[in-house]
Amino acid sequence: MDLNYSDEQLLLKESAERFLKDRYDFEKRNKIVASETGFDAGIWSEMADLGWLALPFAEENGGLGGGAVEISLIMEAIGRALVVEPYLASIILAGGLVEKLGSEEQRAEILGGLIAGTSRPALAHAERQSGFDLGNIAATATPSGEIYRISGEKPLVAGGSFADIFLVSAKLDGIVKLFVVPGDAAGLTRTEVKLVDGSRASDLVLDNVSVPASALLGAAADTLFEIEAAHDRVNAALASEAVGIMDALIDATVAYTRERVQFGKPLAAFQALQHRMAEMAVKCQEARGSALLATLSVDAPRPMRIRGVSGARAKIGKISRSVAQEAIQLHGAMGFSEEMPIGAWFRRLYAIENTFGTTADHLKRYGEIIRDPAMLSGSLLREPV
Amino acid sequence: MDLNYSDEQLLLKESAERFLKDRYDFEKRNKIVASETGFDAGIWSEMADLGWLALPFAEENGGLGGGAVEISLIMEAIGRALVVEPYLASIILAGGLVEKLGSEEQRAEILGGLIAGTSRPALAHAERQSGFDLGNIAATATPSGEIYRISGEKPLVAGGSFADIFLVSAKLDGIVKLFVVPGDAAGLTRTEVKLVDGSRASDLVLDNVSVPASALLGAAADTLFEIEAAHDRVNAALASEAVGIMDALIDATVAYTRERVQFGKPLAAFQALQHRMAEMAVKCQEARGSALLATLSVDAPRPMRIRGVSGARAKIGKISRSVAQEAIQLHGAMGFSEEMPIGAWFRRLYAIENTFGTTADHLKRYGEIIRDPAMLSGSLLREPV
Amino acid sequence: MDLLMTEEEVRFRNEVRTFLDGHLDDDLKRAERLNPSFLADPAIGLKWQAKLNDKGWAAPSWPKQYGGTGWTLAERYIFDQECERAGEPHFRGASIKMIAPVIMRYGNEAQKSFYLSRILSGEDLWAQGYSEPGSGSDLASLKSRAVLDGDQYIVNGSKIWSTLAHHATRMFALVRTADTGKKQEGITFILIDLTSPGVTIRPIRSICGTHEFNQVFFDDVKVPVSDRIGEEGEGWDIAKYLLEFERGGAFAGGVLRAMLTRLHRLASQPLPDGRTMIDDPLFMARLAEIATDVDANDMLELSAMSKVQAGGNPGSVPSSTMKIERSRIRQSIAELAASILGPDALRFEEHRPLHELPEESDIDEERTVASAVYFNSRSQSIFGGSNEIQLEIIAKTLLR
Amino acid sequence: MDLLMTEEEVRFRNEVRTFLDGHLDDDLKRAERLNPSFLADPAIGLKWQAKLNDKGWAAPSWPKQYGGTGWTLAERYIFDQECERAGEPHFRGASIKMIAPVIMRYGNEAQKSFYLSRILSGEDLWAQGYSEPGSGSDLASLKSRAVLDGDQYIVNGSKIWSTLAHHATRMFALVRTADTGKKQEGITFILIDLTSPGVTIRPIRSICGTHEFNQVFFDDVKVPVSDRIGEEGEGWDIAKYLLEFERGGAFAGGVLRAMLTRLHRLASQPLPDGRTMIDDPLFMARLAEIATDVDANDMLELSAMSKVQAGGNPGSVPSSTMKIERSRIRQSIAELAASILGPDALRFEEHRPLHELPEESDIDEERTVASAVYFNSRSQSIFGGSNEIQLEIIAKTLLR
Repeated sequence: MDLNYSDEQLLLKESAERFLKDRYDFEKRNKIVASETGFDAGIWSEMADLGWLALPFAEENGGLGGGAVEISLIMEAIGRALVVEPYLASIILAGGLVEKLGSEEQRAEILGGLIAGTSRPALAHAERQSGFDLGNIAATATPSGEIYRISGEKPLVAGGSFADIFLVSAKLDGIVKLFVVPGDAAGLTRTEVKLVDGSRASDLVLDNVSVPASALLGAAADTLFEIEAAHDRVNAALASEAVGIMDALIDATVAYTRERVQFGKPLAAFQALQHRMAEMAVKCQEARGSALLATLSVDAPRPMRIRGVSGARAKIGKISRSVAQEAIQLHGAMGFSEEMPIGAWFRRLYAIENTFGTTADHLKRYGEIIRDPAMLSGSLLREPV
Repeated sequence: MDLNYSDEQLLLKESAERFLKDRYDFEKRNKIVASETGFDAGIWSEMADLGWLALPFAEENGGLGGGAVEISLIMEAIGRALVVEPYLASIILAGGLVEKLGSEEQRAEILGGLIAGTSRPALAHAERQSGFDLGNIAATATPSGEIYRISGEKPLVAGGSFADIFLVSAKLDGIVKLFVVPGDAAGLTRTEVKLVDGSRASDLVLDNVSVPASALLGAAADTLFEIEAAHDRVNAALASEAVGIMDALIDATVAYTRERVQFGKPLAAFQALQHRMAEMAVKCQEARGSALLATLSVDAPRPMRIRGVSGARAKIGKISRSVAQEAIQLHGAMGFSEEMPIGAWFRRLYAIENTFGTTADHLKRYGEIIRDPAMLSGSLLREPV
Repeated sequence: MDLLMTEEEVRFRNEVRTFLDGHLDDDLKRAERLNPSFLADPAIGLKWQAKLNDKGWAAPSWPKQYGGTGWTLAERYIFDQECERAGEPHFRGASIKMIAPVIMRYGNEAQKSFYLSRILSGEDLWAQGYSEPGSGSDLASLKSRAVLDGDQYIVNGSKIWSTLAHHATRMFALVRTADTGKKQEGITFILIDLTSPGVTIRPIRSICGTHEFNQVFFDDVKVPVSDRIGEEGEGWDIAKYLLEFERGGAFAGGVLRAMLTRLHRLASQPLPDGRTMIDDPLFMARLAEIATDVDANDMLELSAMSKVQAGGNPGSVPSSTMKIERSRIRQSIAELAASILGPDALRFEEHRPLHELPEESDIDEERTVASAVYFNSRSQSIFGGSNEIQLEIIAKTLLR
Repeated sequence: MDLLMTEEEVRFRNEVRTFLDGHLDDDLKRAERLNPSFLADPAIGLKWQAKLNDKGWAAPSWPKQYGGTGWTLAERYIFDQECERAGEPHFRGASIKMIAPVIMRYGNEAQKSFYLSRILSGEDLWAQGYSEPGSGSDLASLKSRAVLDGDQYIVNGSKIWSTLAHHATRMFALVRTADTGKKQEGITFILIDLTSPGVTIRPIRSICGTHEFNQVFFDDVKVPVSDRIGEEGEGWDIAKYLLEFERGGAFAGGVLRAMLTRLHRLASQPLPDGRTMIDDPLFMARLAEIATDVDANDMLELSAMSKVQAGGNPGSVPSSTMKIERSRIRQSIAELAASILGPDALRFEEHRPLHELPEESDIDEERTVASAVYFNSRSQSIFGGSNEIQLEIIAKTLLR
């Protein structure tokens, strides 16, 4: 058991923070959000140069072999800087699935472009009726000769409006499978959706889209299981992103209350406000603990993975909301205006609470796991494998 | 609509508070709790002399015709003084049922002694399995000739250990009925139970207890409906008792923090503690509003009665707990010792939360009522009848 | 002591209902449902105010002599409840509820006869000019300055968070006319024509996506002395009168119950995944808790009203309690509503006003506006005397 | 970075489990289940300590040279987790965790060799002598006085909230030996034999019905100078060392998880009315929330441990966060458990210690003690540095 970051990890953390501080300040970020595409190609290729896009992938796939901890450090920095580019959707989610399920050719082709920054795949899985039941999809794939015909609707595809390739899930003989579908495939309609956090997604409709047999990803694999595991990696990353935002919120609040003078002294000199900021700090500490457990659980056996990941999403959803609300309150009217990043952090946390499972969904999922007394009473320390 | 107390009501309030302040201070109360009987006959007869025991009953029954508002004022004072004598159990609950259901003879006999202070009836209704379902009782009454034979178990009978008469509910041909059973009836065993709030109750076992036909209370009436209505009167009274306790808690906390000096100034001079006391005061105000709604709802049609009464028990249960916890916290170690009344108020509020329906039970009951949008959206103002 | 209406009050309530059924048209109701902010879009608000004015009901709280209704408190309460129940656009703001009572109490005859009727007719829409970039809770530290020059003041400085200033014709403002003595003593209350040269307005977008607030700059703006309310240095007393008025006076029970009822309707519809929230015990428990909060607040409002009717005053602890609790209840309802959107919470419609968008079903429109309503609700505990200020007031009373 | 035990640690854990299976008898476990207070009844506690001492495990945190285990932090963590899992009586208190580290750090050889072994053997049971009626959070304002008279101090004054002082043989106390300079500078740390003439002890019953605390009076009590720890005036530094030690040092994750597991078992049994709470969505949601709190606290403990193992220190914000959160989690678990008793919550057994009562079923005994455990839990946020003091520490760090 060791929970200290390695020197390499601390270096990565520092460089990630510095890069975004220098190249992605709030003003720049707002320009990107307001732009035509809602995406900055320059930043994306700089991320490629920094190796962020290669980070989680194995060396044999051209990656850097980074683990969940390295990802968590990037995500904290992304949270603080409110990055709208699809690191989570394309690298962690879609890229991760390709690495798990793809054939050697598929990995080489898709991950190659992804790591180079020239291609951005997106997963199109959940549907309107799915709720939190990942198996509940209606899209179908019908084999006809050498091709598959895919039909279905995939709303709110994360990273969809920046994607050139979609990994579309559909039922093949009643079994969930993934298919690689080019963004410009005939019969594929993509509608851009502006999101509450300033980023963009797509509503996809597939009407008899034909793809070659080679488009099937991981023919033999338990695709649904891998999709769930990928969602858990995403949720661990979201937990770390939220922690980054919470730290940014308390930093901003401390700074503002020190500088804002009312009744002849800085707000930070009022004990009632001091204690409320201290309570915010308590929540930030706890959130950090939860997120770290999620991070260190993504490769654990499924029940432990769920305990770590859904536990973090449930707890952080609740306490990050209250930290954001307090940050607004302690900023007073300024916190209610779009001129400070407070509201943008608040809205991103709100989006996190409602994506890849809501806070309530994750609490329920966690609750089902700890109904087993062995899980509830078990130590977090694990035996070596 | 008028929510101002009348001069008579203000007089009653003041005299009730003064009487208990003079004759029932914390030391005196602890003596009574520690005494053999856990009951002070002197205080009870003084209550009779003050007319408290006659207050809620109609003049034709020898009462003073007081209403729910007058009762609420007495209960607030009783809450503050932590009175352990069975005003609620004998006067409001049992006495109220006798007045509603009793024949002229029964009213004259039972209420006569009750008002004179010579008799203290107690209701023995709920059973172990009843939970919050008042209809779920197993005790039975079997007619045989001129008498009924009653058998059943009635745990935690409020006021039971001070009672000379029990109103025992039992099923007669499957219908819930009430029977007047003398405390010394053959086949009746009474075991005293010491309660968490310092008062006493009884576990009753009835084994073929015979009572005459004349013991049946309200042969023709819908007894279960009247028992529910009586419980709602009790719960409205409990809401007011809790309000009296909450006021006492904040008064004590303000007084203590003003006098307790740490770091060179009174605790009350620390802004963080000032705001927490202000939050306590906010809760006391709200509780007062809820309790008043309960008080003014006891005679309303059943759904409105439930909205008022169970809504108050649910809300006051929750906020009175937090006020009591804050009072202990702001008293520090002193609040954790039995030497101050803080802990006794805390424990009485805890008892209130678990008697005549728990806080959770009442929230559920209230929730079922407001599922009807008409109830949820309806104004609290009522049309004249 | 009772909660019963008189026969007259019942008749009055029915009259109000009949009027609302007949005059509060669906387009107005829809615009209000789709409005995430304090006040309605002025186009909508003024349209509704005109209908009310035709009936003589535009200013429920005004005495008859000024064109008001002369209603009793109870009638005003019932009117408010019925209007909220029916879903009227909220537009009784700074004009009717703030500057008007000030003019009635402190204005001279000329000011009364000129300004009050223009408010009712909608010719004038007023903005508030209190807060400044450096003066929020600490209002008395304000720095905007008015210097007397013959029969006019020359005003320089800036006011912020002025609601709807970009639609308003006039602003009432607190300005500094002296630096001697206590800072409260140098403050004067003046009326500024926002069309005057030297006035510039900068929009401030709120985190709910609406442009409702503004910063207003004054650069040598001329204000005739005749547009001063009361005497020089009397501004602080006037402001205190107004803050009290703003705090204790208004009813919120009606709007809270209306929001709760809308949430109930929203939760009664099946979600895309087939669940119906009203059958979810956790949701129902939370809804019930909030409903008990609304009941309690109603009782506090009615108690305060009874005290005032009996010639007393509600007291600072109940008044501040209501201000705090109303904000929290409103925030809880909005938060609970937003929490049941699921993934659709991510979709955010930026167009304002929302009612200009093509019609959807009631429920879809509730879902469209729910996030913005939640974001907007966070301001409830900040504006009009923050909850921290209310806690200070309560603590001072407790420890007095 | 990982959560994996080493092979050695797994072996160690299994050894601990085997020992506990073999030596932690049912009567001890039952006594602990029925104990609502901090520390076990001394009869039980000393019995268990003796068994541990035979194995050499009585003082997990002591170095080997003093008869401790010399374990690594990780081993101590695992030992604590296993002991809590098995339900050991809590008895490592003021003797082993407070005075011992002080003597090791500040005591002279004579003091070390005399006192430490008597702690392990149970000959001595120590009480803490810090707080006074007038000095709680503001410890430095203490007034108990020690006046040097030849080779002994004459002590007068009073200490309060001394846990188990009525069973203890000795007390370590902070006393005032000088009034010059800062008030912290006049404080000295001494060891008082509680059998000395002039010592009287007044019991204080807690709101949970237990006599655990005491007020101790000193009337010309003689204390040999040889029982002074460190120099005169060094008392404050020693106390600070100890408070830090008390704050950051101990693990609470084990006991919190054990309480949660007991609550899970209690909630899995049908209630008299037939319901089973674990099937109640509201109960389950609350249990799950608390469980996520326990997980987070475990991670904070493990992170702090990692920092210390790497030669760093946990830092004041994480330490104070853990102190606050542990108290709140413990209170939530106890409150949730008490909330499912229903009407039986009214029944209150006053006899102490409860384990002297005739045996009932596990579940009935859980129900018997649950209210008292809830009442007792309220003290978690008061003693050992109140949550308000922790918030002050955090705020100071934030604003540094």
